[in-house]
Amino acid sequence: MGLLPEAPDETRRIILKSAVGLAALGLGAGAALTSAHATADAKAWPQDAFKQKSEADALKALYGKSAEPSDKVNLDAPEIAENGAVVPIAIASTLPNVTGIAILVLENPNTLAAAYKIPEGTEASVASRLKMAKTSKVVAVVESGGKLYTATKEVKVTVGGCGG
Amino acid sequence: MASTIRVRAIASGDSTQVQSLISHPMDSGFVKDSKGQLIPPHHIEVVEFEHAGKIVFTCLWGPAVSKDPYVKFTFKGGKKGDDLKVSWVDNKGQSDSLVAKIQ
Amino acid sequence: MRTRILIGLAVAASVAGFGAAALAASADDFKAAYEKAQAADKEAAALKNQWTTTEDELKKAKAAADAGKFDEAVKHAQEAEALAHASVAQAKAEEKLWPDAVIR
Amino acid sequence: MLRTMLIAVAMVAGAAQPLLAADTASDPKAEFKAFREYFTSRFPKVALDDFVNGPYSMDEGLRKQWKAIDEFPPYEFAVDKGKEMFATPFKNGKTYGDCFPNKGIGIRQTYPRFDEKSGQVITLDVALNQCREANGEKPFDYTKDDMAALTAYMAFTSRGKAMDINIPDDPRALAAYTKGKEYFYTRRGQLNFSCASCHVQNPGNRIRTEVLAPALGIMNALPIYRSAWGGMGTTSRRLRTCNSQVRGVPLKAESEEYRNVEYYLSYMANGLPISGPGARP
Repeated sequence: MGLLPEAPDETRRIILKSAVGLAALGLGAGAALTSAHATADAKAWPQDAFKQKSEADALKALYGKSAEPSDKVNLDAPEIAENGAVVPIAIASTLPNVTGIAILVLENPNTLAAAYKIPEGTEASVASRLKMAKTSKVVAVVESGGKLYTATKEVKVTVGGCGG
Repeated sequence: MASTIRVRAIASGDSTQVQSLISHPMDSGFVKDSKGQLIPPHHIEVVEFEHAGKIVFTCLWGPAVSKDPYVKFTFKGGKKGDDLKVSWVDNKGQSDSLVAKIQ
Repeated sequence: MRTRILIGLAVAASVAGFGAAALAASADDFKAAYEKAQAADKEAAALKNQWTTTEDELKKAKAAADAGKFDEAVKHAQEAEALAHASVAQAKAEEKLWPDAVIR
Repeated sequence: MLRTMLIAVAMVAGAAQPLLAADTASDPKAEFKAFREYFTSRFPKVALDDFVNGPYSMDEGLRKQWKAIDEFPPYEFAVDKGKEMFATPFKNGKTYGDCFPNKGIGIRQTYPRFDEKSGQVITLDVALNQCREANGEKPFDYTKDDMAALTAYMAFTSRGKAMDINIPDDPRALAAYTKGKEYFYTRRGQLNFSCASCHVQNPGNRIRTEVLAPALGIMNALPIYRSAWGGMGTTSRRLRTCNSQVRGVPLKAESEEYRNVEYYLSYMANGLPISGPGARP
């Protein structure tokens, strides 16, 4: 819309710049980290999978196999993200024996965003919030009965979420 | 110091819905600070939810998970008053844990 | 409305004009241009209407002068001055114009 | 009615044509009525109490994301921190609660108020720092962190309460209101925008990706967790960001201009519920 007919491109760039700057400053706030003993095991973290740049490589590193699309994977993601820093994404599936769910953002610097282990008795459903650097296809992956199934949706991002 | 973990676990019927929010910067490693220096990645790697001696949910998170991360899931079992233990560890080895009561 | 268009033209004209700055400027040329820009910016500050772009140009001018690039420094100082004058003109015009926008 | 509509049309076109001769005198009651009528007739589908939800009252897609985020909102940490601060005594044994009526609980809707002693508008943020200083503590930064946590908690305990701003019968109070109105409608910054350019003429429209909030009830949601900040911010932080977004140099937090514009906008929101702390893109 034509709020700024005089210099739209320049304006966008400048405002973007200032938004990124503020986000960067905001990071300094820091979280209150305690050193309380925890049982979460860092060794469980699949370092290699989180380094991959493509859907196929990430899935291979994480699960050792490739995936096929399925209409039994339900991916709920906004069409336009209100801010790339916080994009709510929910995944659910009616497939049987689900053991894992993963979320990939294909245009992010590293493709794999998050992976969840679903033990028996836990529903095949998860909601979380992700950062997206720019407009991208988001892929929901569900591991069911030893096979991988996906659903894909494009999410438009005009303010990138790399700022945090 | 206040816990970094907030949990809301509500039992309904034969299952329990869990929502959790953790205070953490989740620095991606791709952002520069005000002086133009890259802020090194600092993010939670693993979160575990434990009920009655059993891990009911595990999150494996990369730097693309939002600051102050949120997650919601549902597991079978759990009743009002049960303990639910949440623990996390990040890539710098910092960690926190909390035992919450299921409501 | 007409006043606003005039301000717009004034900015465009003055910004276009700085390209004609004399070549091979000296430290003194910079100092004079910078002081003029600062004076105009101070006037804008008194009206609580500084522009961030004016501040940016002042910084660029200072940085160029520090690096001994006086041609560039003078250019930036002149642009800062033009922007500061435009912000002063805007603030003065708005003192009369704002009531027109009030929801009644 | 016809006149309101004509004004609306003129504003949508982005050209604030002078329909009346310039008139700076203030009649808060009449202006309140016109302001409300402008928003309710321009957005007939938005429930009056929903305007306080800002961009989410304007856009269905955003509203859905907000609802998802609000299930466990990111400002919870700030509310908890503020609650803890409220419960922790100062070195002299007094607490924040001792500085306010009803121990500070459920009173956010009465701020800002005009202080007849100093002749100034006192916002909740200023009152909190005055409380600290009166008890021998250093004032907090006005833009985020501790101040945002305190105001988040105070807003949280006041949720749903109707904004209740009073302009006492004092020429200085009316002058503060008028100055706030002037600030709101004055164009500034290199982009030549006033607050009204965005929040009266273009609520619901997008400026780049952000959906603009309506001015009606815009103060009721503060402080906010703003995703673009990756954290909490106070009213001052929001106003400073607005200034830089139109390429104006921001004023000092809680400067007279900011306090006055908060006074004006809060008075315009009288009767609308407090919804803060809010979450915004």
